[in-house]
Amino acid sequence: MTDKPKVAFYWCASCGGCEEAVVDLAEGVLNVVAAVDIAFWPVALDFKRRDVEAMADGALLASFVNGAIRTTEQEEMAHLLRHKSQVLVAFGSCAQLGGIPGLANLSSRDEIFQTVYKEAPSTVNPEGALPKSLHRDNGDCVSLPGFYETVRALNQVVDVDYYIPGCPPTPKIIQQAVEALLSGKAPEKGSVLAPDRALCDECPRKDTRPEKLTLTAFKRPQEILIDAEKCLLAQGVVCLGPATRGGCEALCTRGNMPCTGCFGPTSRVRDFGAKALSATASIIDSNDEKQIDQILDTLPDPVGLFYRYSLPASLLRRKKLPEQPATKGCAPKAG
Amino acid sequence: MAYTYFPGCCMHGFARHCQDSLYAVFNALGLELRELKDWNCCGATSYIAVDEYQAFTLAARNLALAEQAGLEVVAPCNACFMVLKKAQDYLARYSNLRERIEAALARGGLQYSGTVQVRHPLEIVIEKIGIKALREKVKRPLKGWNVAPYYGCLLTRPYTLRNGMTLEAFDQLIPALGANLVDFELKDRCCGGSLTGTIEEVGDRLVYILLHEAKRHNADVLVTVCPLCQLNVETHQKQFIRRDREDVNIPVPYFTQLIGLALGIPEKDLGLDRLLVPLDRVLEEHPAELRAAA
Amino acid sequence: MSPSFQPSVKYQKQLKRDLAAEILATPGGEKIYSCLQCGTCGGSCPLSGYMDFTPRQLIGMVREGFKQEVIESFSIWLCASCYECTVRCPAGIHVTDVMYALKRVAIREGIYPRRFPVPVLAKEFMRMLKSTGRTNEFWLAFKMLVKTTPLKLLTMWPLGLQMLRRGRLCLTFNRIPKPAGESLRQMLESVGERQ
Amino acid sequence: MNGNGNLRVGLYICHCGTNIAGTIDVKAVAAWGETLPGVVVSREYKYMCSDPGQQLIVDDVREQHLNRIVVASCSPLLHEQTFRGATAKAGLNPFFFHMVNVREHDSWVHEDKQAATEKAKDLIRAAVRRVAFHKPLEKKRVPIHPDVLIVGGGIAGIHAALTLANAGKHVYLVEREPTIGGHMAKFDKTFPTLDCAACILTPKMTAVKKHPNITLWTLSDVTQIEGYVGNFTVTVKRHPRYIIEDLCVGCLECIEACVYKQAKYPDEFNLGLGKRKPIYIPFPQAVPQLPVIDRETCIEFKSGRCKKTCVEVCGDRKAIDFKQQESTETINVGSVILATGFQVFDARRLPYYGYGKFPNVYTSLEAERLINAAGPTQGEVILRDGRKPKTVGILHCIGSRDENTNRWCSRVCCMYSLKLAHLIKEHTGAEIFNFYIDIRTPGKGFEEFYQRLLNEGVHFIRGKGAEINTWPLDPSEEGKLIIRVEDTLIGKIRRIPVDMVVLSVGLEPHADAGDVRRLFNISCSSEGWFLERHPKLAPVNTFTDGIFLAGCCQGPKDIPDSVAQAGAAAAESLALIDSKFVELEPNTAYILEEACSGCKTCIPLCPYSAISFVEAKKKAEINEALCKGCGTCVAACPSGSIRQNLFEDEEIFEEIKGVLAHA
Amino acid sequence: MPEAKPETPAVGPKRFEPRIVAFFCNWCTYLAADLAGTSRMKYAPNMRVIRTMCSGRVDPQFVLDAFAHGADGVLIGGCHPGDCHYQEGNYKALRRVHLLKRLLREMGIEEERFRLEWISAAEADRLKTAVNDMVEKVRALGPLRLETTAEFFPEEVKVA
Repeated sequence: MTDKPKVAFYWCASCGGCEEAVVDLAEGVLNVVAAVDIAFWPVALDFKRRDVEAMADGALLASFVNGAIRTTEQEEMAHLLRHKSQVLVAFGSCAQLGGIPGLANLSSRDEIFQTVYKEAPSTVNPEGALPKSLHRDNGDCVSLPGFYETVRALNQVVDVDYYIPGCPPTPKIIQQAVEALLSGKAPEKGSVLAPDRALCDECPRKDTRPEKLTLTAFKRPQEILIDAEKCLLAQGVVCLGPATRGGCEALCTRGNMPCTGCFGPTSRVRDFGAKALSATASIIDSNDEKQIDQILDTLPDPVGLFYRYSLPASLLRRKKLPEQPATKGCAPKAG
Repeated sequence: MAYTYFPGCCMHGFARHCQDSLYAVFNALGLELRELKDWNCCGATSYIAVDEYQAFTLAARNLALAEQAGLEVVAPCNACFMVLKKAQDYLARYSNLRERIEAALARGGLQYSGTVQVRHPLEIVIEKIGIKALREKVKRPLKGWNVAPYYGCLLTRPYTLRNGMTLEAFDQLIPALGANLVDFELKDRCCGGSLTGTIEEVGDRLVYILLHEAKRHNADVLVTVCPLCQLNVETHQKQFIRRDREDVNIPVPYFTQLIGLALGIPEKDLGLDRLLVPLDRVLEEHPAELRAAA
Repeated sequence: MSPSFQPSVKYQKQLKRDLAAEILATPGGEKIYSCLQCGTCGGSCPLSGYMDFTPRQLIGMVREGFKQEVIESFSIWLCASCYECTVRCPAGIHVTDVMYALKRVAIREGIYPRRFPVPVLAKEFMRMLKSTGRTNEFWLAFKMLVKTTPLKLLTMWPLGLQMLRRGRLCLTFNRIPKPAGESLRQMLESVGERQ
Repeated sequence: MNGNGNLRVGLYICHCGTNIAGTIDVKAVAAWGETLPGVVVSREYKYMCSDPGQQLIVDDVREQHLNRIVVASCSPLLHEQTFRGATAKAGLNPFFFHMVNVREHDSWVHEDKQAATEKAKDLIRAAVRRVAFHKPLEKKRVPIHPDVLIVGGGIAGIHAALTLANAGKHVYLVEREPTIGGHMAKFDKTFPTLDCAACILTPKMTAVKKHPNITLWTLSDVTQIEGYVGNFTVTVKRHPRYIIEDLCVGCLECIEACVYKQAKYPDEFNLGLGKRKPIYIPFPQAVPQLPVIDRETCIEFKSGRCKKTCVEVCGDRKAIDFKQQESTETINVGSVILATGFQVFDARRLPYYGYGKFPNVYTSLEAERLINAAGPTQGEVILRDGRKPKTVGILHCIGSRDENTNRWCSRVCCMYSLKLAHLIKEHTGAEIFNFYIDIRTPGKGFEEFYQRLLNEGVHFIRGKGAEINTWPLDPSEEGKLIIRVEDTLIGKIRRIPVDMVVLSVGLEPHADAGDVRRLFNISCSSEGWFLERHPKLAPVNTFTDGIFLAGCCQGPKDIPDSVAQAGAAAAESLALIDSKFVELEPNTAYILEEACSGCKTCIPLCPYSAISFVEAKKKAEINEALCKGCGTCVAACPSGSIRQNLFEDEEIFEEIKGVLAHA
Repeated sequence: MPEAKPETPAVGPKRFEPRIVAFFCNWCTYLAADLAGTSRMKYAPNMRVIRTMCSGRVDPQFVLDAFAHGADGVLIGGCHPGDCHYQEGNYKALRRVHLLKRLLREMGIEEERFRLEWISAAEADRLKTAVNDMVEKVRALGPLRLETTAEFFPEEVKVA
């Protein structure tokens, strides 16, 4: 055992991109490895859950958890790491806001099971078997994690100290965050470790947005030939840069793609989608109901557009579940 | 252009001449009438004096049937026209009434959505054909005829008024046929309706005032748009002449009979011979114009 | 004429309030409490000259509970439903519907002179309609006269003859076809007599 | 709490007599209020707006060291200023106060006492949570421009203009017609004193013209108004008169000289009862005393080939200018008085009265002209068919108190009908019948006038005239207008043949009142009258500060009331001007400069161009003086970098949570 | 005028009382509500009004926040088109509401729960009708219970 501070990396409901991002630090990762002792990183190192359970509370300086919370196991691990860590960091959009997996909140668990295990064209499941958390076969017993109805962001499960935004977080953001944490100049608890200004601030196209921009139609990127210099909104492409926290150095807009909002809202906004929606709707160039509707027809799937990374962290969190006997039993809180 | 035709009881009874002339004129104007299948009496003004819900059911059943047919409905009797229009108005306005009537209709497998348009044939002539086009179609102008319009009371009532359709607009029909319009102030005053048959003393007086006033204005003809008015105003003339020794003799044709004449439709197709007060005297007094134009 | 010494005072206990509630519940009658008693209805009515009480007075009496006077009034039978009052009423009262409602109450309670033609006609009209779905004015008039003033049949025959000669009298009933007629009867039954 | 130390809220629930306490259990609410986090004092009191009520707040702040005040009482519209004042008097920033509307929005609109009480609690909880986030604010002081715009030159506009001008303020009086004077100039006598309308009006009209402090623009419309109380910029469009005002001496020789020897065209001032030439003066005492040329009828305009005898006679004065163009003026004023008046009901809308069909059916305004000595018949009542009436029927309430037309009572018709009855009788000796629903004479000397008429033998028939017809049922009715009526007092249907009918038409808002309302950004009642800020307590104010109302544009009224209201509007305007500065609500939006990304979303949204993009900083900036505080940009700012004083996001979020927290 | 009062049933289950959060603009709809008060009109007591200067101030976040905190319906009231005290704030509200409605539809929230009404300062009657109508429609839909779907996570995971 060295005296170096111990850190853990863990993944919940995520794509693995965040793990990749750590690896992407390239030689930068060496600085990290030099400074800390990685005590738990299932994706790369052979530690087991029981190793963590064996640690004393607070034994870890920091845990970096990526991914949203979808299953019982993920929730258990979130709690476990919370107990063992002095600092718990939500790493990446999924942990911070629910992320892409959070869009599953547009469906119920039953719908998901139905689609995945029964209806998908590539599925062969003549018995119609669905995942069970406990399965007995010939006296053998297999247990699987339970699958929650609703995907949650990490802070909806455990107390989170810091957030590193991004899908995935950029190397620069990660490095700055780790340095800040290691240097002991820790920012205020609950902070998002990225600038608190919207992306436009650092977007190279910023100056090309006209002062008074209003739109009569919205374009999807594949529908037009995008001018590489001009503000995307000015080209009719819905770019969420004005609503999205900066810090990514405008990777997407530099790459000729609109910002889709992975860094989430600024600290002053409670619901990313609502604000992005408000700004987008406000610049519609019509006062006529019918015309407004025609213009809005060019914006299919507003939830997917405005809540691509943040549905679980939004004010509504999920699509309203149909009234079911099961939820009926759960009476609303008494008046 | 085709319409659903709601004849009402009169047109199948004492007002066959009105119906004949209506068919003849609509045919000549290129308008088709298709009689509503299984229509029932609209309830007129009597049924509602016994039971209003049943009365509205009667009207609503016709409306529901007409909706199935999918065309605008032509109701050539002012009472039918008004009753159907009023039922539409009330069913739209009073939800409890509507619920009850809808339930009753449902018993007969019918439903009423409120989309059907009820029209008076006069409206259709003025609106769809138009005064100008009508004037051009006139073959035998009724030159020299002094014609007073008598619309009766129910044609323009709160339920029946349509945008832009006023009695003054209707008045234009008469000059279009080549006749002189007699500005008849009583054109929308009540003829007494069924009172002429029930409380005769009172009903007759109303008819008398109409006739007296038409005569005072030197009208040769009092043209009506309602078979009930037509009957009322026509049948009681002899009595006044006999009893009061006042010449109130004046023919009271249904308006399509007059249009038919002007369009040159043969008289027998217009049922002129069925009028109790024949048009003969007027036709004799102004024959030259008629034949010359023909 | 000898003077009558009966007091014409109306005592409160003689009033009956239920009539007003019924009129209020009638489509078109819901505004009777807005009546300004301006008399536009009476002034417009072509028959008001014959009425013992004008429509205005009837509405006033309905509001105050003079049920007996209202129901016994001859005026309600004089209304020919020309809707002139309804067109002009500044309070938006559908006076014609109020008159219909009063007729209904009178017919229901059987308060009208014996052999009085208007209610007899209304009832015969309903009966005929229920059985054939349509009406035949000849038989309607005939039945009404038989039940009210049979002697009048004698004075009416010249007119009848005239009509007959011109092919305007239809002596056969005009029925709607059976299945449709049956369904109409069911509808009328289901919508029910006054609840 | 939000950086303000320990939250100490004083909560006050007003009974408002029984207005609130009759429906809401104020005692229970006050007791419950004590349990709310942060509430230190919770009281109920009979009238919070009274001096002792306000003193309660002051004392509690001092004794209990309160730092936030919540009062649950009436609409903030009425007493927000009162309680802010009390809060300030107690030594707190006045914006540490929040008001809860439990009267207009609760006790007055609900019958279920329990539900109303629960609602009051929810609203109060929301306010207590909100007020914790209030920040100290200061009202902005802006100087007031002392000039006043008055729109409409009827008696109300004239009176207001003279009042202000006499007080030394500069007034712009804008009138659409070629002359000022309005409806009053058309009247013959005024009720109930029967003094001649012209005799009392024309001196005031002349005074307007002569007054050095009044700029009079006739044939003019206000087309645009921008700005806010104290600082309006107004654009006035001036239509050509084709007479150069400065050159014309008002000799009117040009009218005499017109190639038309006879007056030929219907004369607007006399409602078409008389005739005028293409060049004319509306009436002899018109102000300004200038002719006007009507483009539609003048030969020069129609063909360009007129001998122009008018120009010849004008000679060297050269006051006639056929090429005169429309012009616009832009003025700055601090306040506006709207005195745009009314229009009379169009009797053609009720065909059963035969107006427009029977020539001898007149409107009351036409009757005024007929009996006026300066009118088309020199005061002799001569009918359109040349006869003099021996019997006259006056029908009240035409286009008033009628669901089919206008539902309101026009308020002046009873009295002017009595006046017309008297005058027509005086002029013709005719027998006069009045047909009325109710006679309304609730004014000084009005009832006495009614008595006088009764004693003059004028008939009063209680019954609304039902129709005018011309079909006689008796030889005595032949050639007459027959009024059919139910004499409701006698209980008989009557037919009354007369020679002349006067329809006492009601007053209604101008057809374009809606446009004027939008232009000046004020409200209308559902009938279309301009809406006063409060029916009792602010009868000449509007909801838009600095815009006042006078005369019939606010609702039907007679001359004394119009003049009184004009005086009141002038006084309100004076009070505003003399306060030198106006304090603006500090509800402006502001940008957190550090946070702004410069995305420019907000810039096209501001209707006042208050937001600009500063290139140097690459950020947006709000000009506080131009911001009116609507908050539209605040709601739109995608990064939450624009905020609004008094309506901060947190404050509203707290209100939302507060009203829902009971669940 | 005597009016037949609907009788409230003495027994039976307590009917659902929807909670409506309303955002009213200061110049039109808030004043209409004041006028309803001074006119002593009666309407359903289910609405809680939050005042903003203009309907254009209503941030979609407010609407979602209200739903998330237990509102069964949200009503926005503004000046009629063309009548906005701030010229066109109500049009901005209109644009946002139309997009927000689409979003709510996708989130399974019924159309009737979210309304935008133009109610001028003089239209107390319209206000009354709008509130009563909305309360009845939302009552018919039943509780939204978003706060329960959003915050309620079963203790025991349901195993299929």
